[in-house]
Amino acid sequence: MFHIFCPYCQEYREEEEFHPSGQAHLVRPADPASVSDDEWGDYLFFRDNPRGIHHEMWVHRLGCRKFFNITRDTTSYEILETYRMGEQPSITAANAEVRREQGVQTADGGWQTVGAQPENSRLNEETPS
Amino acid sequence: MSEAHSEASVGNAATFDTHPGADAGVTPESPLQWSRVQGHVTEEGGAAEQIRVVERPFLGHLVLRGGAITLDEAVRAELGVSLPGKPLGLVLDAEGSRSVQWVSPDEWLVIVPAGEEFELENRLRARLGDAHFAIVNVGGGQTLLELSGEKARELLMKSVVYDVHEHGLPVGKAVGTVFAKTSVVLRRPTEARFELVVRRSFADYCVRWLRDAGREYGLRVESASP
Amino acid sequence: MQRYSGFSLVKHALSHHENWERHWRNPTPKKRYDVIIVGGGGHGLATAYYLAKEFGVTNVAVIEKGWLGGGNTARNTTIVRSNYLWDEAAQLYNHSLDLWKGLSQDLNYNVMFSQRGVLNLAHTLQDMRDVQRRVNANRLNGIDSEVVTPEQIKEIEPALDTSKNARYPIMGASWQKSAGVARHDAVAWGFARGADALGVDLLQNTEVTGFKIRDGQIYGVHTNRGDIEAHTVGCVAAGNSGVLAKMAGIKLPLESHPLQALVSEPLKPILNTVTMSNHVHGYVSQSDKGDLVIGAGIDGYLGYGQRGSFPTIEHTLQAIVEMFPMFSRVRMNRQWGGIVDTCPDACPILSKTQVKGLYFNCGWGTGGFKATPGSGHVFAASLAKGEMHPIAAPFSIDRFNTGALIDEHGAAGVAH
Amino acid sequence: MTQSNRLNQGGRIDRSRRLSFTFNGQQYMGFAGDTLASALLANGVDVVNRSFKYSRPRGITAAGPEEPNAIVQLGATEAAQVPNVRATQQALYDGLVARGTNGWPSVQRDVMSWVGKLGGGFMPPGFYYKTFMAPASMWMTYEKFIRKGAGLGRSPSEADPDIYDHFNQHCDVLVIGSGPAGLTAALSAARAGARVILCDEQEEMGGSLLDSRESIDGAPASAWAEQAVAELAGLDNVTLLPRTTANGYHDHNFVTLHERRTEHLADTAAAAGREGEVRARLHRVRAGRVVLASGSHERPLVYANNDVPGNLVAGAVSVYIRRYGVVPGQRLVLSTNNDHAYRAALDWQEAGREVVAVVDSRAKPDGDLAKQARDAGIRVITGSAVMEATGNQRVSGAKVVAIDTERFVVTGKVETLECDTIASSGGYSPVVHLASHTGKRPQWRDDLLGFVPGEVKGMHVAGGAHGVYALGEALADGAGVGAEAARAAGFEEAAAIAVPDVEVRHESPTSALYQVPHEKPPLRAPKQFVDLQNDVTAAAVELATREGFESIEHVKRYTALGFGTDQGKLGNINGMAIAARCLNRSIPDVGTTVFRPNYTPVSFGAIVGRHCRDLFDPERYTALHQWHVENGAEFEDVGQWKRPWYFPRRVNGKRETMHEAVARECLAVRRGVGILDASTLGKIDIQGPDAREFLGRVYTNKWAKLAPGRVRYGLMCKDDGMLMDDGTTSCLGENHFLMTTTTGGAAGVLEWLELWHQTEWPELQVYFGSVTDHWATMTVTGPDARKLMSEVTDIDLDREQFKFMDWKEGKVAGVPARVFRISFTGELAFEINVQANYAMHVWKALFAHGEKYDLTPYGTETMHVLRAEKGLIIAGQDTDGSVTPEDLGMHWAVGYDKPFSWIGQRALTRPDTAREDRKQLVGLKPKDPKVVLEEGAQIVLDPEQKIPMTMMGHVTSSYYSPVLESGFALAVLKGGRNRMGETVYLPMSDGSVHQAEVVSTVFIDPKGERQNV
Repeated sequence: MFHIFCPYCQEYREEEEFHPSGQAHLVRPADPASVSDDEWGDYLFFRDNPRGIHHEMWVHRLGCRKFFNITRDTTSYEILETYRMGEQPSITAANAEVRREQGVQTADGGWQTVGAQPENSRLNEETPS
Repeated sequence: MSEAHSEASVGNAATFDTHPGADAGVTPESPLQWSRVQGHVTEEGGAAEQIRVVERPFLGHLVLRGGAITLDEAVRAELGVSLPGKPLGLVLDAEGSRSVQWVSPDEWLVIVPAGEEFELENRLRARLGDAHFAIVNVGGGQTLLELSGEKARELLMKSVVYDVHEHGLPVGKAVGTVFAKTSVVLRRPTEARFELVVRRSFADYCVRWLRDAGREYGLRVESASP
Repeated sequence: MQRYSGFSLVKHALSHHENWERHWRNPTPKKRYDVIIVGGGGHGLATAYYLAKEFGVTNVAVIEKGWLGGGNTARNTTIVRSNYLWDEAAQLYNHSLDLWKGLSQDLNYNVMFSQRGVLNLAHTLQDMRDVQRRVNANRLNGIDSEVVTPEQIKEIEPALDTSKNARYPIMGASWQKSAGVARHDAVAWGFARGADALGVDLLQNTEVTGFKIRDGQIYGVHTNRGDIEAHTVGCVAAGNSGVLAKMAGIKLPLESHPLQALVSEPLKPILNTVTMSNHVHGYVSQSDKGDLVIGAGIDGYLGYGQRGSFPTIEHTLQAIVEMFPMFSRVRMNRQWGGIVDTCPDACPILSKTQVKGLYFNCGWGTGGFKATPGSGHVFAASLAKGEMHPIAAPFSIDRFNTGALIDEHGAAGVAH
Repeated sequence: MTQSNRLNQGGRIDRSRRLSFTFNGQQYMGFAGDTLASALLANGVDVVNRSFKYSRPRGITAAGPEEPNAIVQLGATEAAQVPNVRATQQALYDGLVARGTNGWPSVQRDVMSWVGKLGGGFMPPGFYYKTFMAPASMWMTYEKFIRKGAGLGRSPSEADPDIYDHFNQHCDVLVIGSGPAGLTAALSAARAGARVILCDEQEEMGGSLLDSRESIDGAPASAWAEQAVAELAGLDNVTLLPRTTANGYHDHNFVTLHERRTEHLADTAAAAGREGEVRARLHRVRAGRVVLASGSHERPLVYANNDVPGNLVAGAVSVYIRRYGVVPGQRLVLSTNNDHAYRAALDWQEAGREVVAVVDSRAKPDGDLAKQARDAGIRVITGSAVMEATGNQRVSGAKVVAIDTERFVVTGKVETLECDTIASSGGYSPVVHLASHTGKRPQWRDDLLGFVPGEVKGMHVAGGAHGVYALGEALADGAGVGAEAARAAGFEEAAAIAVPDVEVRHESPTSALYQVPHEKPPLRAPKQFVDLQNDVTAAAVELATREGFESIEHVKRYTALGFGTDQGKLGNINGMAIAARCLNRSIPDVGTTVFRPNYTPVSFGAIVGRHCRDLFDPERYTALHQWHVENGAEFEDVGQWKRPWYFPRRVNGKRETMHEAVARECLAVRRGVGILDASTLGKIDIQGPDAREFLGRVYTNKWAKLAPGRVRYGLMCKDDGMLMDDGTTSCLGENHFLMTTTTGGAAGVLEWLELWHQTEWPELQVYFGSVTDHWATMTVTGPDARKLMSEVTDIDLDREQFKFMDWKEGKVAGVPARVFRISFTGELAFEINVQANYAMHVWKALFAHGEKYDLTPYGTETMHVLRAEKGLIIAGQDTDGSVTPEDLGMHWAVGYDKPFSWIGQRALTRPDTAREDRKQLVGLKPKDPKVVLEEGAQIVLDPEQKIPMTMMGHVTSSYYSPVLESGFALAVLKGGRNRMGETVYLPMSDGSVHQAEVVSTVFIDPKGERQNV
């Protein structure tokens, strides 16, 4: 059972508080009317399904109710990093081995608060208690 | 807009005093009313009573949403405590009867004595003006249970997945977590007690669970209903 | 092939069993085959067997990266049923059930297909509507489903708690009498032995590392034991299908998830049938060895680790004890997990691809084992003729772009 | 019976507490501190069971969780039955009742044993697969007989009288095993300040120290263990869990521990005088670091007839003598390939019984223990092994022969030694199980002749679990590893404790021996058992390899090796070694198998914990639940909610049927006034300047112009265009809305909104909050609704002032309320929202005033009838995830010209979604008005066609309408909207066929006048 670092609560929590929500970084086509049926089918149903590094979205359903991203190895189940919505992973299939050695845990930046309000940037800078 | 919406629309949102007032002769029922009828509340814990569960019904519960900086000023001005900006923070006022709790990066739970919430909401709204925020009154939807006694921690270990040891849950911390097959807000306001904020419709389940899990320690459930 | 029978057993006993033949050969790969099947699980072996037996294509290789039948064939809860809601799925699974009925004799290998029946319980009014809808559809599709009352359920499976005291009392069920369970390993071995006897090469410990594609036509595979040529390649690799598809530059709408199962310690016979409940979410049968074989749910995350999360096991056992309170003191022996390739509409993919000659048979989710002979048979027909068999045709990859999904999520039974 | 094998002194039992117990109907005595196994041995009970396949007599083989034979059925009463208890792990208690799980009429005289004697030869591995095939129709009959032999113990047939619970534990360092390495590891970590949990599966902590012959700091090892345990017990940061087995190691250092709380004391907690306490507890431990100090299991040697009672593993002999004061026989032959096992012979001799010989496979054993044995006058036969045991119900002798282990042949003449006990040792297998639960394969070590754990992140291995066997080394290893684990958990200062002083013993190396060669060829020799529980022999393993099963997984599955309740703790390595020999490969080349949880079996109850009976799933109640119960409501489960289904009354002393009650409730609403508790509807508060824009994106219809005070119905789709949920949303203020959802959809819709906001449109300024529980909702509906409402509210109810789809705020029965003029019944309706704590007051006030109007409470069933008469859908009943708004005929609620491409819009133009002949929602009117069509009935156009029939759709909702005095239904039908007036057929399972006319979905008041009065 996973132990997941919630990038919003800033601590490790039990998997039971979370729910997986599929592949991360999916983007809904900006102008759906202009995409073909095939492209729309791809957006709806076709997902990455790698053996190894996978970026996926989870929601802290019974905690802070925020969605966030996890980089996880789908074979070893090791979680390599968790990061907030709007952030990009620092570990990818391309650099995983290097970063793994560096022991990267979580990324920085991104929007701490839904709505990406600049006034909250100070909150982001605070270190966890 | 008709006059029926007269109280509404501070900052284009509708506020609403849900209380009939003391002179209306209306008796509220706590979320544990049915549990009380079923005999799950007010019971002797027996000679070995090591846990006490007390319901604090009818408190004012407000959810504040918005940017921390904006809300902080308003809350400080109106409640005299600063908004916990760090994750999972819980602060109480000097009397210990008003609290503000971090729920998520843009969400806080404020709990105040019964009847204060509507006034507080209006004052906060007035102070926040045009900023983007939300205040939601949820007082009818949840109730607060206090847990104290020698075995309270063990009872919680049976019930929640969160680490309730001093290291995991020191005074001044509050978390949303799994409780049996539902979720609660678990708070540590003082050394002597834990608090559970439970949803109304799950309150009976939570109390039945606590009674069952606490039976071996001797457990008493009562309501501080006025 | 050495014939198996009670008589042969006696004969061999007298010679201290020193003269039994191998189940299958351990051949060296040939340079080229007419058809290559990638994946030596139940479906792949069945495909090879039917290619050789029904369609006269015997120059066939089955390429397996591990051991035969070592994937989900070895890890499932062995339920066989065909009471699917939608016509397309019902046809496919019923075709399979028909083949199951004579399979032991056909293979001369006892796969112990035991028609103990399957109960799908209903605990709410909506459950009952779904049960009725499915049973009505099944009957008009020629499937032997019926709706049964709590009283009938109690007679079929006395160990069930059919009382009104349950948190979710049983309101009724659908009952398919011809459904049942089979001995999972034997299915793989039986097909393997049958295929081998017909000349199929079973290549174990052989891993496909790439496809040889030229001008949109497949002409072979790269493996860790060298290149092997064929102009028809069928991939039947369950959870690993996505990885194979990627090698061929094809996208599949699949996600591979952990699916867990567990067994109790062996008990004296106590269960008569297979009981499944969607609402409290658990299903159970008892094997001929006496184990309670229990299926848990799918974990929501991707996983190739052949394990899932513990709460899934907890929820499953809660459901089992809710249905069978007497099992509280029975003990769980072992849990394990498989990798199931799931499709968005909970139906498989049996399809051509944009690469000519390259076919996929995957996406069986939790429903693969029961389909083994049917899937193998229609897939073999499709590979042999170069055209998808009519039963297989609705399961094309195209449906995800046209929207013509076969949605078994709606009112289908529990995951299985 | 006397305890003939009990020594007069010694052991760690409490001789002052005599316990009486019953085994196979016979009464025996034992002592507190005994296991059932030690007590049986003390009483000279040889045969405890019959084997699974061949029905051979079996005795006790080991002393711990590796025991394959001594599987018993426990329990004096039916409800207290526990199947498959290992006698070696069951603490003895007064009044314990047990019996062997196989054997009829008794384990001593078992009728089935003829099967084993005569039929054994016809039951090679895989024999099921090779026969019972003809004729096909007979299989179910054959199987009936096969199943008679199934199983070990039996399930109780009554519900469990005991309870169980869970403890969610968190610690810095979890130490598994309290032997020498575990104790020093725990001490190192604990002294550094880490939160430590130390668990051990045995009744008493100390592991191998409890039966050790060695000294620590000059005192007996067991004394040092007691002192170490006492120190740990005194530390606040240490939790000691004896009788607690670590059964499952899961990802990220999550470990499940099973603690026996009362099951070691009596049949039930009540019988133990511990009413209210749990039988067992599952600790769900999240550990910062795990120290695996699980020790090793001794392997027996595989030789002919090694299953006859009186064959034991060598270490078990020492355990029984030193811990329980029991010598399990008179004359011992020890067969070994290593030094350590010699202590069995020394202990035996010191207990005053005869050691006939030690048979050592090595040519020149010269370790300290071997010397000690020789010095004590024990005969040591070298270069040899026990080839075969003689005897039937008890060992009567040992055939000993010189062997060549390299060539796997016997090399000398067979000598038969008279004895009643054969102890054997083939070396030691580290207990690697937990380390492989997350998929890490154990690694073979040639120097250890065993597998050690693979590297697992967050886990540290100490002592015997990775082959550090010598006492002094194990203590030092544990101390270092404990400190290392604490440092890794953040206690940077942690240091290894000073290791106590232990004398170093010289040992000569172990030789590789698994199966002892026999003078006959392997397939012809008497049975040499590898897996005793599953009756798997060396010949079976050999036969499997001959039949082409070359992967160890195939061998295991074909023979059932390792599939027993002991999961092959004794047999797996021997089986692999035999397979390796037959395939002419090395053991690591043959591979290993990955172990899966559980390490030892765990009762379902312990895993279930409190989540059973009335706590199986929460029951959610509305604020009015008490009233519903007191007024006789029948309830329907809707999700976790308990909703009133209908309110049967007593009429003329008879309780109404559901049909009668619903008819009455329906007519009350259509003719007078009824009231529904609608509190379970999901309610979401939405605030923010972009709230309106957001609604426009998630709903299919338009929201730009909805004014404060107005309400609108909306449909919500997923991006595949299929309906997901529906409900009304009210504009409370320019930037403030109250959304309602279906009861079942509440949580899902809120998360759906959050998903889109947090991931796709964070720039929109809007917040969502659940207020489902905050508001209680009561629907007052019917022609008399206004009259009733006017008596209790200050709101102007004039139809011009308070229009259909308006909402107003005011007081109802003195309580502030929001009242919505929306209707799900087609009648005039007022939906009252009040803060839930005041709901009961308002509800009762409505009834006080409503009496004169015969205000009628109604439940979900009546609600369904009323809405269906109006053609209003229930998402999830009339839809199933494959239905679009257009399919439902709700074109009016789809805003194709909205500026933003709302969720679901694009998908509606895909070829299949845009088809004309999709299934569409229609009404069905049965030709026979008395007929109420079955919900789920399938529609065909030609009832005479052959099966499989072409199905055109199905009935989604169907009721009897007391107003129409007829059955009526909603259905989805292919091309349905073009089939109005056509007749369709519904073939039923009883062979009858119903006919129905395709009609509009609106059966009553098509113009909607009644709700608009």
